Amino acid sequence: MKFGVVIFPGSNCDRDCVHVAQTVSGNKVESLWHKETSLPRLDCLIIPGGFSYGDYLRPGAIAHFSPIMPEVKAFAERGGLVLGICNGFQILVETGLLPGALMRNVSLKFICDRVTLEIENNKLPFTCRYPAHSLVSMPIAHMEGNYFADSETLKRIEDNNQVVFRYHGDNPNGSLHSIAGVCNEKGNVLGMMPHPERVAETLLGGQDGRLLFESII
Amino acid sequence: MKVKAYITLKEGVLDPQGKAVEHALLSLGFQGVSGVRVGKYITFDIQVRSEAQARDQVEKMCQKLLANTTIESYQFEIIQS
Amino acid sequence: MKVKAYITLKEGVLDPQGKAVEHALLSLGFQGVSGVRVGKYITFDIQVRSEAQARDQVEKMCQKLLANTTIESYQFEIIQS
Amino acid sequence: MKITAEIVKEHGLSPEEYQHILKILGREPTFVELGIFSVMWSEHCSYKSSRIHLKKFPTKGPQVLCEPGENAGIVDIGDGLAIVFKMESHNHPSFIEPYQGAATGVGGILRDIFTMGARPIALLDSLRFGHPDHPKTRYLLHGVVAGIAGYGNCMGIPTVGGEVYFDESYNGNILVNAMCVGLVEKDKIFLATAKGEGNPVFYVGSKTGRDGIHGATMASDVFDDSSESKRPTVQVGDPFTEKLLMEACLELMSSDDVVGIQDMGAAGLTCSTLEMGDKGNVGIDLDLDKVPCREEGMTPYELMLSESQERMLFVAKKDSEKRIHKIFEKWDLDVAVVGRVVKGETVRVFHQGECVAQVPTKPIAQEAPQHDRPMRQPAYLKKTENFSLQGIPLPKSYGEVLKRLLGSPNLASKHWVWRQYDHQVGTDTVVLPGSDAAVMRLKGTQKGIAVTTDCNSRYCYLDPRWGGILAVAEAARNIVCSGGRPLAVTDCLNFGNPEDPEIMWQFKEAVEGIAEGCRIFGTPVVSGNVSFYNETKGQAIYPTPTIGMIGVLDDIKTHTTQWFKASGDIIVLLGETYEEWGGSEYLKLIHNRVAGKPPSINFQRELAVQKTCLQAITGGWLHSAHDCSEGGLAVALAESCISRDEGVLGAEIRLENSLRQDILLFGESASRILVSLSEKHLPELQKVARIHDCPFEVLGVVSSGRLQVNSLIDEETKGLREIWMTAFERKVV
Ligand SMILES: Nc1ncnc2c1ncn2[C@@H]1O[C@H](COP(=O)(O)OP(=O)(O)O)[C@@H](O)[C@H]1O
Ligand SMILES: [Mg+2]
Repeated sequence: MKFGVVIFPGSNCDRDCVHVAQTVSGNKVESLWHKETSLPRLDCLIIPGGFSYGDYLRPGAIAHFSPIMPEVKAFAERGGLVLGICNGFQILVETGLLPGALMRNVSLKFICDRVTLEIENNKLPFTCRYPAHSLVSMPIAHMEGNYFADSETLKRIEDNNQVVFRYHGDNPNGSLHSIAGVCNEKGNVLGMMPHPERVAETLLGGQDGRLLFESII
Repeated sequence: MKVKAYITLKEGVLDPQGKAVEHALLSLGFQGVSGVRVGKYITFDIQVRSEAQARDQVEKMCQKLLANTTIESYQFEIIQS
Repeated sequence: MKVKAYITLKEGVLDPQGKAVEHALLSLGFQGVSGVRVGKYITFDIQVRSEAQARDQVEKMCQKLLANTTIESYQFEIIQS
Repeated sequence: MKITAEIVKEHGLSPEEYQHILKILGREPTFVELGIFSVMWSEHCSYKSSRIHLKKFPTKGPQVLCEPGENAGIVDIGDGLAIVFKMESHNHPSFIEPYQGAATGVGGILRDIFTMGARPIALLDSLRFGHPDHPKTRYLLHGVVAGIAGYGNCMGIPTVGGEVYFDESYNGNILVNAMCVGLVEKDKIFLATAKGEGNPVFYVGSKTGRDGIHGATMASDVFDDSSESKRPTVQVGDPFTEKLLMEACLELMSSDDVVGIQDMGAAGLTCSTLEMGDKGNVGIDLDLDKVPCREEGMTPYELMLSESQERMLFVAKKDSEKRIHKIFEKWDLDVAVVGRVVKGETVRVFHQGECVAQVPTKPIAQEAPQHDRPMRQPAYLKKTENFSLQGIPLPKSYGEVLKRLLGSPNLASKHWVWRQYDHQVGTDTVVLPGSDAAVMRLKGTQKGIAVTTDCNSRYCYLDPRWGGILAVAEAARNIVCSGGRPLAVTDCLNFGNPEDPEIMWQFKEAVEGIAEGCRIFGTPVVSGNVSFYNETKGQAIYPTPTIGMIGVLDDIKTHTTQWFKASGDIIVLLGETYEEWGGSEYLKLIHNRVAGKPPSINFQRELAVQKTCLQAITGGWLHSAHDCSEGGLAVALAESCISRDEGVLGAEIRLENSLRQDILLFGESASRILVSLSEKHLPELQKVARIHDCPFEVLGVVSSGRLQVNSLIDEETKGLREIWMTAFERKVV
């Protein structure tokens, strides 16, 4: 299993993702600078968290136009696995690879905390190791995680099982239907606000995120 | 030419920031305030041959970058200088 | 009455956001763009007796809350509806 | 321009200082030169009032790789690794514009760390605001916390610890101290030294604007009503550019093209050029026409004094220009060769072909005025010391007092603050905010580090010398409670106007106290910062010498947290409670008195307590360890019951002690650590305590839902947690 991690100017969870993907897969992980215009052979691309382009204008808005993005889109169209975490999710939404938008948290504050998630769809390559509807605990850390989609889109993704994670109990940011993560129609592109890479070791408070990476391989 | 673009959340999209500002205004004692919405005001200069061309360019900028049309709408003005 | 307020960074104050947007527009191929500044566009309704009173109120709102006058300046319009 | 007495005064230079300038130059300075002297000799840059006292700090030790004098201090932690750390204040800018002031404070301290080649791994923030009900407090709190979050989060450096206190002495002058900790390979450390005749001097980062001109002198000014007019000096931070700058500089420093590197902080281009020249015993020719500018028509004076953020200066080897351009092009950063290293010890500044300044580096950097300012014991001390508890009634309900203490914004949980900070990015934070000290693992090793900031400024007000000692002791205890071995200290000394002899006395006493504490605990001071003139309209803040401390865990697995883990565990107090109540939160909150003497410390006992605790932790016997500080034993017990997020526990406690019961419960005797462990390890703990001659008392057992102390306190811990978790938001947000 070969992972690549895309680094935009302002990405800051890239090293964390590389660390986890490397530990779990046992293979060297490719770090891909956003100015690259071709991809090496890969099975899964991770778009990491952070503040690409400082989150200026809107999170993900400017990264959308980085030279590597057409390659990322082509990769996704070919069926390659794309995982966007936090800012990565925001970028995927801006590029249209995932439906909806991520707006400012209702509290208008950055929230760094731990949340409980319910696995809504465990049939995906990203979640197949989670028991159906299991509850897991993961950290979040974001200012814009408030998921929005118009009612039509919302209905479509709900009907189509594209809601992959939902906040269980407290909804930390005001997301519609407590949505914490969604995938595309084909199920090969996943975006999520919580950070699975931050709970992949017992020393850091759990293994709940490691399962996601283990599902992939 | 000078461009002024206004990016606002679409009607029907909740605006927590607007709500917070409204709340703050009311609690500061400014009565009779309602429907506060907070958007973006982007200004810049553009060097093009004609206003029509400017219009065309700015329209594209808004579509592509300045607004996220899933949630935002936009308007702009072009001022000859 | 309808109020439209425009909050902008004062001249000379660094606008990192404007800088990033300008850079993005240029690299998207929109040539001839310069001096991008990103500010806020705040709209709301206000119920007062006269335009003069509205003016007075909004001036105070800008001073007190809407603008951070340390680094921002503001302008506004009042539209009779 | 003719230099008049008026202009000299406006530059904050005294007539004597001006005479000294004339002597150094042998002529009248140009306007640019006057500006250069003015910022270099400002209190902020020259430490002119503090230097003779700072010499008293112990700064050496086998672990010290870099003492004060460089951008940050460096200590060796073995495995070829070193920790780089420093704390700095941004008090005045944060009072004027809380968001940007705090944000640029974080930006500045980050540059101090990565300029030495280290990757920042943690931030801490030590904050002081005015009374919760003061009209500006909320606004300032919101702005400062959001500013720190805005900058630190965007940079991807976790903010893992800090402090927040409220007291009316900060009504007109808040404190914003930020600390940064970085990690570097021992043999890859960079210094701010210019060397090698003909080597190019590079400028990299943001373009220069008219930001914060005279920021350094502002930090050395007392506030008055006209501070409003100083507002244009506020700088706006751009954490995105700083992130690029950091990555680019770290990439640059992994080559061997760099000779010396220095960030542009206070006094911008002036300070960085002069210091690098001074340290390398060389001169520098600077060409201002090459400096990337954001605004048009900037004068040489403005260019030299601008404090635009996110800029660095470095000297590189001669043939490296192409490679260097390539790196910064990758990161989309402005880079320009703005000068050359030359023979001699003179910095010459050129602008449009003209030499606008020509100044010798050594005398400016080293002959800055040094004052041995007059000192006098403050008059208020007579009053505060002559106070006895006699007239103070015992509380009717100890449970009520405990609840009020837990509900005071000073003692309540600060999660409202740290929830806004990304404290986990980097996947190294093992103990998150909310325990005594934060613990970071160091990937690729077995090791970890513990970090904390501490200062009880009420103690410092009542006795600055003991306040200083107590701050160091508390920091060390916090490190030990988390499983760390105290290693070294940085400080940020926040005081009022040094020209006031009473303030100067406070300063001297505090410095000597810290020096003594650091000697006792074997933690040399390796970096720090002095912030004077923290007062408004003659009203000085409490003396606040914040201590930042680093400790090492040889095995990260032995890290420990403050909360009880399992009912049935035995609760033990290491240390003893004495008849000490001076300066306590109890006295202030319940009886509205700031009086008495702060608790004393018997060094032998303090060391015994710390050694016993640490040995028990490394032995793997302890389930929790918590320092008793503000609010005393009762609050420490309550916190151990309620600070665990996974659900509260309780405790059944029997105290055998003949002290006044309010002192017994809420007195703040130092040198006490509350630990819990399973019964089977009790004999081992007892044995270690005996070896170290550490006072040891079994207080009771961990239970499930209630905190019961003798017949004095019997409260449901769920309710206590509710109060403690919500008080901050209820009272100050
Ligand atoms: N401004 C802050 N930023 C981050 N963490 C904070 C801040 N203020 C307090 N904390 C955290 O809250 C906990 C309690 O702080 P404090 O009351 O100062 O503890 P102690 O008395 O043990 O020194 C610590 O983990 C501390 O790091
Ligand atoms: Mg403390």
